Order: sequence, then structure tokens, then C-alpha cells
Amino acid sequence: MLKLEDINLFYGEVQALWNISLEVQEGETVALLGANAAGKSTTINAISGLEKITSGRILYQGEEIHGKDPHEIVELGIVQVPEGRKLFSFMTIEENLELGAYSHRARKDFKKNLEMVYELFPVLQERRKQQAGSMSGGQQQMCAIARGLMGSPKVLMIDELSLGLAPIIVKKLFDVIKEIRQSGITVLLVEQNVNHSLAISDKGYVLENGRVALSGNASDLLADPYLKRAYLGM
Amino acid sequence: MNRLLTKGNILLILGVLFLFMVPQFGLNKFYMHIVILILFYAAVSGSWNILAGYAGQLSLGHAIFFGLGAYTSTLLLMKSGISPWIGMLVAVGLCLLVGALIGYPCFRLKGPFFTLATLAFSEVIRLVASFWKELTNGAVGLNIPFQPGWSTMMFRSKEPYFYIALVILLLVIAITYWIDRSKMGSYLVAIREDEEAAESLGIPISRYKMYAVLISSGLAGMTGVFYAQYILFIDPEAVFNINFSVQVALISIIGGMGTVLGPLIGAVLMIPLNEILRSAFSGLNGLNFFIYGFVLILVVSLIPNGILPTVRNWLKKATAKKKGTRQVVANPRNGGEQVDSAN
Amino acid sequence: GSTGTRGEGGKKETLQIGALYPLSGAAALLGDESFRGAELAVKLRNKNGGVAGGKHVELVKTDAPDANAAQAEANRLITQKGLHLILGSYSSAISFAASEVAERNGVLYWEMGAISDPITERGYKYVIRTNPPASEFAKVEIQYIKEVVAPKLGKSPTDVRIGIVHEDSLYGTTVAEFITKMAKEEKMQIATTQPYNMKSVDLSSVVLNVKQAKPDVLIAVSYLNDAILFWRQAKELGLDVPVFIGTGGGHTMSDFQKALGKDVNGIIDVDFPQYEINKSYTPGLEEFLKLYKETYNEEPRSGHSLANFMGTNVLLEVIDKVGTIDPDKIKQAALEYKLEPGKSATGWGVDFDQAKGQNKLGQPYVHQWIDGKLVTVWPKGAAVQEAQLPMPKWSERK
Amino acid sequence: MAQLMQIIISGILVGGIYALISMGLNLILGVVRIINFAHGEFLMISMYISFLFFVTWGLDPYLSAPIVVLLLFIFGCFVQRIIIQPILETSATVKIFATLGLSIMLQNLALMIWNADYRTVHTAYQTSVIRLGEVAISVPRLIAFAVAILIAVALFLFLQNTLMGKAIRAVAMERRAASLMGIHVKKIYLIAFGIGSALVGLAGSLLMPIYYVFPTVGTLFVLTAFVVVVLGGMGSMLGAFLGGILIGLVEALAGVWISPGLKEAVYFVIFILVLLFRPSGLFSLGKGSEEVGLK
Amino acid sequence: MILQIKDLTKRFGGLTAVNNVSFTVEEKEIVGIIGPNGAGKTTLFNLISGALPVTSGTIVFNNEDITNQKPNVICQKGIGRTYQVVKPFGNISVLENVVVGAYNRIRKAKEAKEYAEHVLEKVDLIHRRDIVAKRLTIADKKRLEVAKALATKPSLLLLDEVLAGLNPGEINDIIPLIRNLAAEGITLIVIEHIMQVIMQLSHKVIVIHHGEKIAEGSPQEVTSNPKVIEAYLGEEIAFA
Ligand SMILES: Nc1ncnc2c1ncn2[C@@H]1O[C@H](COP(=O)(O)OP(=O)(O)OP(=O)(O)O)[C@@H](O)[C@H]1O
Ligand SMILES: Nc1ncnc2c1ncn2[C@@H]1O[C@H](COP(=O)(O)OP(=O)(O)OP(=O)(O)O)[C@@H](O)[C@H]1O
Ligand SMILES: CC(C)C[C@H](N)C(=O)O
Ligand SMILES: [Mg+2]
Ligand SMILES: [Mg+2]
Repeated sequence: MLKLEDINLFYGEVQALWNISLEVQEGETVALLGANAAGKSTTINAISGLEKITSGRILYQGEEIHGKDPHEIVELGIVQVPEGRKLFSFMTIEENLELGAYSHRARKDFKKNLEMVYELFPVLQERRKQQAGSMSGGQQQMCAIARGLMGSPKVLMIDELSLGLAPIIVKKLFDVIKEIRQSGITVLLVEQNVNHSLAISDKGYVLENGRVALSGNASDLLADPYLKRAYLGM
Repeated sequence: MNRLLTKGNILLILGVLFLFMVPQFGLNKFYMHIVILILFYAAVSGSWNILAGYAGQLSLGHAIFFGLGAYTSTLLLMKSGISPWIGMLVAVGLCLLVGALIGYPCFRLKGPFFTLATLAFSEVIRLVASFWKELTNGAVGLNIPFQPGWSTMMFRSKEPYFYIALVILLLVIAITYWIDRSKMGSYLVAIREDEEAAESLGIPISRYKMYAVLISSGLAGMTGVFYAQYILFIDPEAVFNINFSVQVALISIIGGMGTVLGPLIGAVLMIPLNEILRSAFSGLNGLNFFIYGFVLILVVSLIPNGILPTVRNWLKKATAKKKGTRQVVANPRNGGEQVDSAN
Repeated sequence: GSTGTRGEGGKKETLQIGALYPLSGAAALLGDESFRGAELAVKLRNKNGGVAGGKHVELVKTDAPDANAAQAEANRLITQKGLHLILGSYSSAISFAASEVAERNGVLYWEMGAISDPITERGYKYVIRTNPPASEFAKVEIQYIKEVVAPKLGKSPTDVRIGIVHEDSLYGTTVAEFITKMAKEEKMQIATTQPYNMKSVDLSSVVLNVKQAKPDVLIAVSYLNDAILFWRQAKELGLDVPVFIGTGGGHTMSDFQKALGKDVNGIIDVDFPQYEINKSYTPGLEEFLKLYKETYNEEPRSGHSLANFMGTNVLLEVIDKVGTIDPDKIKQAALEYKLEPGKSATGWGVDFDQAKGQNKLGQPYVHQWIDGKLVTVWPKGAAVQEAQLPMPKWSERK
Repeated sequence: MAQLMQIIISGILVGGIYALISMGLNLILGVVRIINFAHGEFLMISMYISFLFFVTWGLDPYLSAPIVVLLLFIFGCFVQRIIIQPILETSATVKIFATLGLSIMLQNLALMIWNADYRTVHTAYQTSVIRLGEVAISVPRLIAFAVAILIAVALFLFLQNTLMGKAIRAVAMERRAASLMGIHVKKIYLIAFGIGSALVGLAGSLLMPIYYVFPTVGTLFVLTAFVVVVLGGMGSMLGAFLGGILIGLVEALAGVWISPGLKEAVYFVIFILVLLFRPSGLFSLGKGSEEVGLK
Repeated sequence: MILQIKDLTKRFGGLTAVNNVSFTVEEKEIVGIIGPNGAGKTTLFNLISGALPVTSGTIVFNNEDITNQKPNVICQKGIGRTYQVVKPFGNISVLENVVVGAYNRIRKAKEAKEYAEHVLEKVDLIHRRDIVAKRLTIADKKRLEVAKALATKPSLLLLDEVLAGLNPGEINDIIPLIRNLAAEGITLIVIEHIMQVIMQLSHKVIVIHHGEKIAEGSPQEVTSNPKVIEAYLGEEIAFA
């Protein structure tokens, strides 16, 4: 359903992505792994239309979407939860969630989605009138994910899902991902927590220095000795 | 890096020598006048640059200190015959005082708030200056009787003015250079970038902002004295003029804020442009400024960082090319792209 | 360098003169109006065969919106264009700055509009001024109050309570100070003095302060926007003064009348000569008006053009005698040049103070807005009718 | 007593005008985060347009107001697209000086087209007043005042409660994230800038009967407008309204109690004091704005 | 004993973010702080570093009361801190960023630069020295945070989730680095959610929940503490 055909991307003179190709099937959960600066964020930013690719094609349900503006991509149902939260700090949690449902396709199921996310993250309901910027790091992360879900995505791309979250919540979030996945949403997961993410994924891609170094279905990857050494520290 | 530095120094020395030679080129009075204006504006703008370019306090009230300087020396000269040279010292002293008084309360203000506060201060001072007739002779202004001589800092020929302006400018540049290379500069920039982070690294923010204001206002005061002695007529409208503050800021911005030579470069471009336009398009009233405004928009949007940093960046990029980007990219771990937009 | 003269195709010689006025920025309106006067004088002269045996005169026009620009431009005209004579300049601030440069370069500065007295009191060698200075404006006003207003109000001059409102820049302040000084000398009473910033967009406080002071005569020294604003708010807030005297700047302008319509009627205005004037006393005025209309196809916007027209004519006369543009010769000739009142387009005579170079026979006149026209009412020689005093109350106006 | 009443009334009415002019600026400054130095010139332009309608079709400024508003909206969008959009990513300084250049251009464009003459319109009501005993209330100023109130309320509701309003605020805070919500950022900027300009258009129309237009008329208002915006709190429309009234009052009272020559000085001083002690605006309606700054 | 916190409390309006917390830190110790999101850990750092005013309680550093001192003073006294939400000086190079910190103890420009480079090598960021800070990835920005703080030559260093965003492999590379710091005599307080780190690094762990200290002790003790499991770790313990 989502397909990258050897895309290249530059920041100024510096090439950040080198012939990246990857494919995500409908309903799949795919983990995008890799060290820092490997190009994970850049990749999903390219999909979201935040960064323009210099060559290659990005296909969504068979149609080319590279070159579209971010808001058009969102209308297609491809939603990103950005790295580092990027909440609207001087607005309330509630307003942040409303804006999550800004796209036309999301507005209609606003109510439904709101209940859903409040159920997932009760703290957000408690604090719905608090300024997002004054929440704790983790609370902000929850808000960010919730905001993403408000966009009733077909494909949800989460950058650094578990970044800075208490284990109990990380666990919770991975359960959430499972639920999301159950509900038929396709998930593209950028994660550092390799075994957790692979545990819930069908497929995984490992990026290094802007290239796909390793890919395959989750179980194979988990068994891969190189990956064990480099990413699980075993 | 170090080689480049000394190279720069050599260029600098050559440049200075060149400047001192200028009067020998037999420029006519008009060109001399323009050159003097360039030096003068470069100096004022340079003083502004220390506060705004380095410490990031975007003041649009710099005319305050400039005007104070002009009025102080002029009043001393006209009321009690004190030489402008001494007047200059007094002026600087006064500017330091006022700078502190205005600066201190304003420091807690950020972004546009600080800018607007400085605007307001300069308006207040202008209005007071024109209202307080007993002291300043009000809006009627002060007409300095022309008594040539070094002690009165007035001259028939332009050369002396040229050298005075040049020396002031060099002083400004020297101080800026020192700041740029020292702890001071590093701290001011840190404050400009993120006050909270700067504070947590042990920087006493208010104190450093104060240093910046004091240096900046003191130098501006000197230029004010020079201006008064050169134009020989000052009134609040002319010396406490917001447009002047804006012009001064503009010059640094175009040349490159937070760089040592940016203000000079800015002045070299903007001052003549003004004159050329005025003489070229005297036919239709307003056409010259219309074009000026257009150019202004063009320049700031095409080279937002100012000329100097932009050029520097090209050079860096060029050298980077030589080193071979390919190898750099092949392994991001050794140095992605070069510093751009760094001021 | 050049002598400011240059051979055109070998035959007809052209004399170049710098014309320095504020043509953009806040002073642009009156600056431009003033320039037109000079332009027309030259145009006319050239049409009638030029000066000194067929030499053509050419104005090198330049825009000097502020003091700094004035200096730069004066420098440019002198050193770039090699001119030896500059005329101008409407605004005193600009005149100060520019004439200063001229003096240092031994170039003659011919002022025809700026009214600050010190311009001709700095003992400069190369400054000539044809128009009357601020002190003259004040003198005329006081004199007029004494001779005409007081009797009409049935009071002795010393009982007349004078109120002053003035914009607080150079122009307003200078004039106001002279008025105060002279009123004191005449033992007249100053009921109130209200300075204000010409950029104010609300003058209700000024109006109300005046209302409190209840002056018999209110003198206003204003530019245009403040003049209009003040009078509108005076009406709104019901400020009635028996006599209202505007000075120079704003109250003269046709735009002032356009803005206020019939509300202007009754306002006295002391300024350079205007156009509803005794034509026999102002030879050349008709011609000027005709030329003005066909050149700019509109009515003059104020008398500033006329004043500059007259001043330029005098200059051209002098040049005609001298034959070349030599500052010292022209200065000398100018000081010798005499013209008795009633012989120029403004009715002004010419007799320059030998030391200061100030024309002693230039004089502002008193006008009154009657049926939307600015009619000269004083002095006798120039007047076409008597002033109608006192002014009707707002309530009585129809 | 009546005198005092009169002063207060006059002050408040002028305040209404200030408020009207400031709200557009506030939208652009507080939301698009651009110090628009050409704001005064926008006012100037709308006044000229209003004037043109009057002389060519004898259209009363109040009647032509809707058209002027529309035209200014378009003009605003145009400026945003051509001048602001390209420099959105740059520093506040660059934006300030780009708009400054624009202001110089517009001022002198006007000078070239209409030269420096003062243009006025004539309407029956323009100096008509309502008299309550001693106290006179200028009708056109009263109208301007009333409209100011309406606009303030309308804008407030718009920004706080409509999705569009929230989107506008969101874009102001986190542009990239906003686009990830499916917000068409460029469009939002166009709209915000357009609305801001349209408001100035309205102000111009309402000002035309009271005042008069000439190339530099904007400079008389722009600084006051900035003062008002900050006093009221950036991004807060009610704030701008109250701020306007306050300045109007201070000016009038200072004019009577101190001296007309110092009234501007007085409100600048007050402005400075407020800045220092209530940086989020006199009524703390600009919460957050001081942290955001214009960085 | 280098740091002593006594009954420290911080309120934001109604909410009590830190609720009379007391603990002490010994010289050269590595103390880990864990706790659910929003527990008050970062706030605690903000209080110690002077970034936020204390509501009540005292902070004693090297036997000197530093409660409510200005941040720069506290830094000069020897407490360095990093920000969880990173604060790089965005428009200047990585090196210049670190030099700023170095000036805290070094006057001479040349020496400051050299020391900064030294620090950058330590945190393995030297290859980025000339890049504009805002261009770094999150994780690199976190490295930069550490470098800046280290450059001030602190005797006590507060690290707020500096390892977040690193994968286990990278974390393994960095842990020794942090140990070295301790070895060099720098006392460390580390906020982390990655138990792997807490377990391997800290001599003592403090657990904060709803602003209160609910447990303190060796890693093993706290992680086996039912209250902690219930509030923070979740049933099955996520490390080994
Ligand atoms: N805006 C930018 N300008 C220039 N270079 C950039 C920019 N953003 C990222 N880079 C560079 O692109 C490369 C990949 O960055 P990216 O953020 O995609 O890595 P990542 O895999 O997301 O790392 P992390 O896990 O730390 O987020 C890095 O070398 C980074 O420095
Ligand atoms: N400036 C502030 N104003 C209001 N509330 C605040 C402020 N800063 C923090 N808080 C609140 O205080 C509580 C503690 O926040 P803190 O950032 O210390 O949590 P934390 O333990 O660091 O969480 P995390 O592990 O997610 O970073 C949170 O509920 C947060 O919403
Ligand atoms: C209005 C004019 C007669 C006065 C002129 N602006 C001057 O300054 O002299
Ligand atoms: Mg990333
Ligand atoms: Mg935290």
C-alpha cells in the first residue's frame, strides 16, 4: 500500500538518503530501525512531504505522492507523529487534539476518536485544559500520539515512539500499537527499542548512514547476529 | 583555520592603510563627503551591531545615544565654550549612564518587546528634548557658530573630518574584533541564542547584556559628537530620529549582523546607493525612495544573513567541495555539511 | 572646475542654478509648491529671451527631505555639478544645513521660503533671503491686532486676551516665541499658550484648554494636517473665538479650504501674499497665475509658490545685470538692487540688509477666508476689502 | 466637570480609532508573528481607495467600506504571497526590514501617483455631533468606536472557537507540526495576513470622514498602533481594543493636565512601564506571547 | 556528602510537582532517578539548578545553602545540568556551543577552544564540530547538551534523559563513558527511563511518584519494590 522506490534525498550538499526502497502492506506493522542519524526521521519526513526527495518514487496505493504538500498527504490518511513531540505548547491539550482532527477526512469521526484517545490516555482527559507546554515530557509524548490518532489515519508513522517514557507506559504504548493495528491501521514505527518494536512488527528495515542495511520479517531480524550485536548490545 | 586568520589580519592591515590613503586620491568635496558619511554610518552601525548583532538585543532606539552625544558636546561648546573633544568624553560618560538606566529595565524584555521599548524610549527623549527649551533650545534646534580649528573640531576642508571619522570607525572595529574573539563575544552570542541555556552554563546574563549596552551606547555617543561638529546644526527632529535608528540597523543587517566588518560593508553599499538614486531620479518626486525601498526588500530577502556571512559561506562550501563531499557523505560520522547561517 | 555655465552647441549659453527643496517626506507638499514658483519664474524668463543677452537659465532640481540629505545634496550640487548658486528651500531646518555648506564653499545661497530668523543672523557671507522671517509674521499679527482687531472688538489693545496654539517643531515654536515676546512689549495679555505635536491625531485637549482660557483672539501656528484637525475639533467641541488668526503653513492652503468647506470662512490668515489681492499692487501676478494653471493645470495650492516666484525673479534680474554666475558679484549686485513696494508679483519691495542679506521690504500680509476664497485684507495697499470681524459663533453659522 | 467628561469621552472615542487600526496589526504581529512596519501604509492605501470611490462615483466612505475591505484583503494576500512567504523561514529582523522596505515603497508610490496633496471627502455627518448637555460626541468617531467593539468581539470568538481560528494560532506556534495535522500552512498565512489587512481597510474607510489622506498619513498612526498591540497583549483582540481606549484616554487627559506638547511622551512612558511590569500586556491577555517573542 | 536536599517542595498553582522530597548524594556517587512521566523529576532538576524558584525546602551543595540562587551562580559553584527538551544554541557551530560552556572556568579563548574539542571527543561528537547545532539529530543534540555541561567542569552533573533515543547498542557504547566521568571525580544524578542504564550505572536509585519519593536504595532493592513495580515498571520487569 505504501512503497518507496530507491529514493535519494539531500540536505544542502549532504546526501542523507541513498536509494532507500521499502514497502508496507495494508494492515502491516513495520519497524524502521537504525542508529542515530541513520535517516529514519528523514525517511518518514520524505513520505510526509516535509522533505522533498531528489530522485526515486513514493507510491501510496499505486499513485505517486512525492511532491505533494504535507497537508495533502495527511488528507490521504498518512499521518505522522513527529520526533520530539512538536505540540502546540501554548494551547490546551484539548485544542491540540482538535487540531489533530483538522483534516477533512478526520473531522467526521472526531467524537469517536476523542473518546478512543481519552480511553487510551486518561491523564490527557484530566489535564485537557492544561497548556501542553507545561506538561511533563512523557505526558507530552502521549499527547502527541493521541493527536496523531485523532487524524483517523490509514497509515500511522510514529517517530521515536517510546522516547523518554516510563517502562510501564512504553509497555502500554506497545499494547496501544497492537490495538491500533487490530483496528486495521497500518503502522510504520521508528524505534530505538529494537526488540520491543520487532516483537510487535511483521517486518523491519534497518537503516545505516542513510542506506537500507538490513531488512526482512521481524523474527528473522531478531535472530540476525549482526543486529543482535549492533542493536541489542548482546 | 589559523593560517586563514593571519591572512585575514594582513588583509585588515592593508585595508586600514588603504583607508588612510583615501584623501590622497584627490576626491572632490562631494566624494569626500560621501566617504565621510560611509565611515560615520559604519561607525554608528558598528556600535549598534555590538548590542544587536552579538547580544541579540534588536534596538531601534540607537538614535538616543547618538543624539545625546550630539547635544552634550554642542551645549557644552555653545553654553560654556568647552572644546568638543572634552565634550566627547562627557558625552560618552552620559551615554554610559543613560545606557545603563535604559538597558537595565529593558533586559527582561524579549524579541519585539525589547525593540518596541527602545522605540518608545527614543520617542520620549525626542519629545522631551523638543519640549525642554531652557536646556536644548527646543525644536528650534542649535546652530553651531562656525569657528574653524582643531580645538573646536570644525574645519573648512574635509580631510580632518575624514580622519576623525576614520579613527572612530577603527576604534569601533577594533573593539568589535576583540569582542568577537573573546569570552565576551561567545557569551553574548549564547545569550542571543538561548538565555535560559546560557544562564545554566554560568553566564551572568544581565551583566553581559549591560556590557554590550555600555560599549554600544558609549561608541554611539562619540559618533553623535562628530555628527554635530560636521553638520553644525542639530535639532531633536534630526538627531533623535527613529528613521536614523532604522537606517543604522539596516546597514548592519545588510552587511551582516554579528560580524566584525558587516557594518562597514553595509555602509559602503547603502550610503552611495542613496545618493546615486537621489541624483539619478530627481525627475519624479519619490521615485528615488521607491526604488530604494524595492532594493531593500530584494536584498534582505535574497541574502537574509547579510552579505558577509553569505559570501563566507560560499567560500566554505567551495573549500568543502575540494575536500570532496562524497567521502564526507559516505560516512556522516565525519562532518556533515558546513556551518551556514552562523553569525 | 566649471563656472556653472556651459556652452550648448557653441552658441546659446546656459546658466545653471541649484534648486534644493524637500520634495518627498513630510514637507513634500509645501516644498513642491515652493519649487513650482521658482520653476515658473525661470520658465517665464527663458521664454522672454533669458538673461544677460539671451543666456538661458536652467534649474538643477534636487530633493532634500531632511538636514542630512540637504548637506549631501548641497555638496553634490556644488562639487559634482560645479554650481555657484543654490536657491531654495522652504524648510528652515533644511535651509540651515544647506546654506552652511554653501557658505563654506563660497557658494551663494538664495533663500525664498524658510522663515527662521537665525538663517540670516549667523553673519554668513553668502546667504540672501527675499522672504520675511518669523519675526515679521509675529510683528504683523501683533500690529494687526492692535490697529484693527482691538477696535473692532471695542477693546483697548492691552485688554485683548490672546491665546496661542502652535505645532512644536521649529516653525511653530519660532513664530510663537516672537508673538509672545512682542505681545509682552505691547503689554497685551497672553491668555494661554498650547504647543502640540503636528503628528497628533487628536487635538481635543488643545481645543478644550483654549476653551477654558476664553481668549478674544486665538493665534494658531500650524502646518496642514494639524490646522485641519484643530478646526474640525474646534467645531465639534463648540470652541468659539471672536477672532481666529492662522499663521503661514496650513491655514493658507487650498487643501485647508477643501477639507473644511465653508467652515473656513471668517478665519484670518497671516502669510506670504496670496491671490485675491490688489492686482495693481502686485504686477506680474496675473501672468503667474495664468502660467501656473497652464503648466500644472490646477490652481496654486498656496502663496508659497508666489513668494518663490518673486524671489527668483529678483535673482534673475540681478543675474541679468551681472551676466555670469559669480557668487561675489551677484551678492554685490543684489545688495545694490532696490525695488519699492508694489512693484513685484508679491507686492514686496526689495532692499537687502547690507550686513545680513535679509530683505527688509518683504512682509507677510493679512488675509481672510471669505466665501471660500483667501482674500487679502491688510495692509491697505494690497487689500481688496476689509476683514469681517468678529467671526460668527458656530451656532450662528449657516 | 463637564470639561472632564468631555475629555474622557473624546479620549475614549479616539481610543476606538486606535483600537480599530491596531487589531489588524495585532492579528499579523501576534499570529503571523511579523512586525509589519508597512501597516501605516496599508491604512494610507485604504484611505486613498476610499477617497477614489468618493471622487469618482461619489460613493460615501461607509458605503464603499465593504469594497475597500475586500480590496485590502486581496492586497494583503498579495503582499504575503510575494514578499512575506519567501522570507518566512528567516529571522524576525529580516521580516521587519522587508516590511520596512515595503512601507518606503508604498509611501513614495503614493507620492508619485497623487503627489503630496491632502485629500478629503465631504459628508453631511462628518462634523455632526450628539450633544449631551455640555458634552459633545462626534458621530463618525462614535460609529468607528462601535465598529471597533464589534470587530474585537468577532475576532476574539473567531480565533478562540473556530477550527480555522485555532489553526491560525497553531501555525503561529509550530509550523511544521501544523502541516502534519493537515493544515495548509501557506493558505493559513495568506488568510491571516489578508484578514489583518482587511481590518486596516475597514479602519481606513471609517477614518476617511474624520481625517484626510496624504502619502505619509500612515506614519502618524503606526507607532501608536504598536504601542496599543503590546499594551493589550500580542494576539489578543480584546486586549488591542482595551489598549486602544487606554491610550486614547491617557493622551487626552495628559493633554489637559500636563501639556498637549507632552501627551505622546506620557503614553510612551506608560507603555514602557507596562512593558516592564506586565510584559504579557496590561490585561495579561497576551499570555505566552512574551516567551514566544519573535524568535 | 556533596548534595543534600531537605523537604523540597514545588507547586505550580494547584499542582504540586515536587512534594517535600529529601535525599543526599555522596561524592563520586552515581544516583539514578526514575519515576512515571510527570512525576516531577525534571522539576527537581530545575530546582537544584536554580531554573525554577523553590516553594519550600532547602538545597545544600558542598555545605553551602544554594536554595533559590541564580542558575549562573549555581553553575559557577560546580553544578552542571542538561535539558530534557534540548536547548542548543541553534545558529552557531557545535564547537562554538561547547566553547561557551568552557569559558565558565577558562578565560583564554585558545585554551577554551582546546578544552571544548577535548570534551567533544569524550562524548564522541567531534566529527560534528563545524555543523550548525540546529541541524543535529535529537540524539546528537542530547550529546551536545552533555558536552556543554561537561565543559563547565562541574563537580556535580545532572543528566536528564540524555540517553533517550539511543538504541541498546549505542547505549552500551556510552555507559563506560559515563562511568569514566564518575571515575574522574564528577558526581552524577541521572534521570532515565531506560532501566538497562539505571541498573548498570547507578549506585543508588531514587524513585519519584506524584512528586513524592516513594523509594530509595540499590537498583535491585527498588526494582523489586512492589510500589515501584506497580507505579513504574509494570508487572513483568523489562530488563535483564
Ligand atoms: N534539517 C536538516 N538539515 C541538514 N541535515 C539534516 C537535517 N535533518 C537531519 N539532517 C541530517 O540527516 C541525517 C539523518 O538524520 P535523521 O534525523 O533522519 O536521523 P535519524 O535516523 O532520525 O536519527 P535519530 O534516531 O537521532 O532521530 C543526519 O546526519 C542529520 O544530521
Ligand atoms: N512550568 C510548569 N507549569 C505548570 N506545570 C508544570 C510546569 N512544569 C512542569 N509542570 C507539571 O509538573 C509535573 C512534573 O513535571 P516534570 O517535567 O518534572 O515530570 P518528569 O518527571 O520530568 O516527567 P518525564 O519523565 O515525562 O519528563 C507535570 O505534571 C507537569 O505537567
Ligand atoms: C510653513 C512655512 C512658511 C515655514 C517653513 N516650514 C519653515 O520652516 O520655515
Ligand atoms: Mg529521528
Ligand atoms: Mg522530565
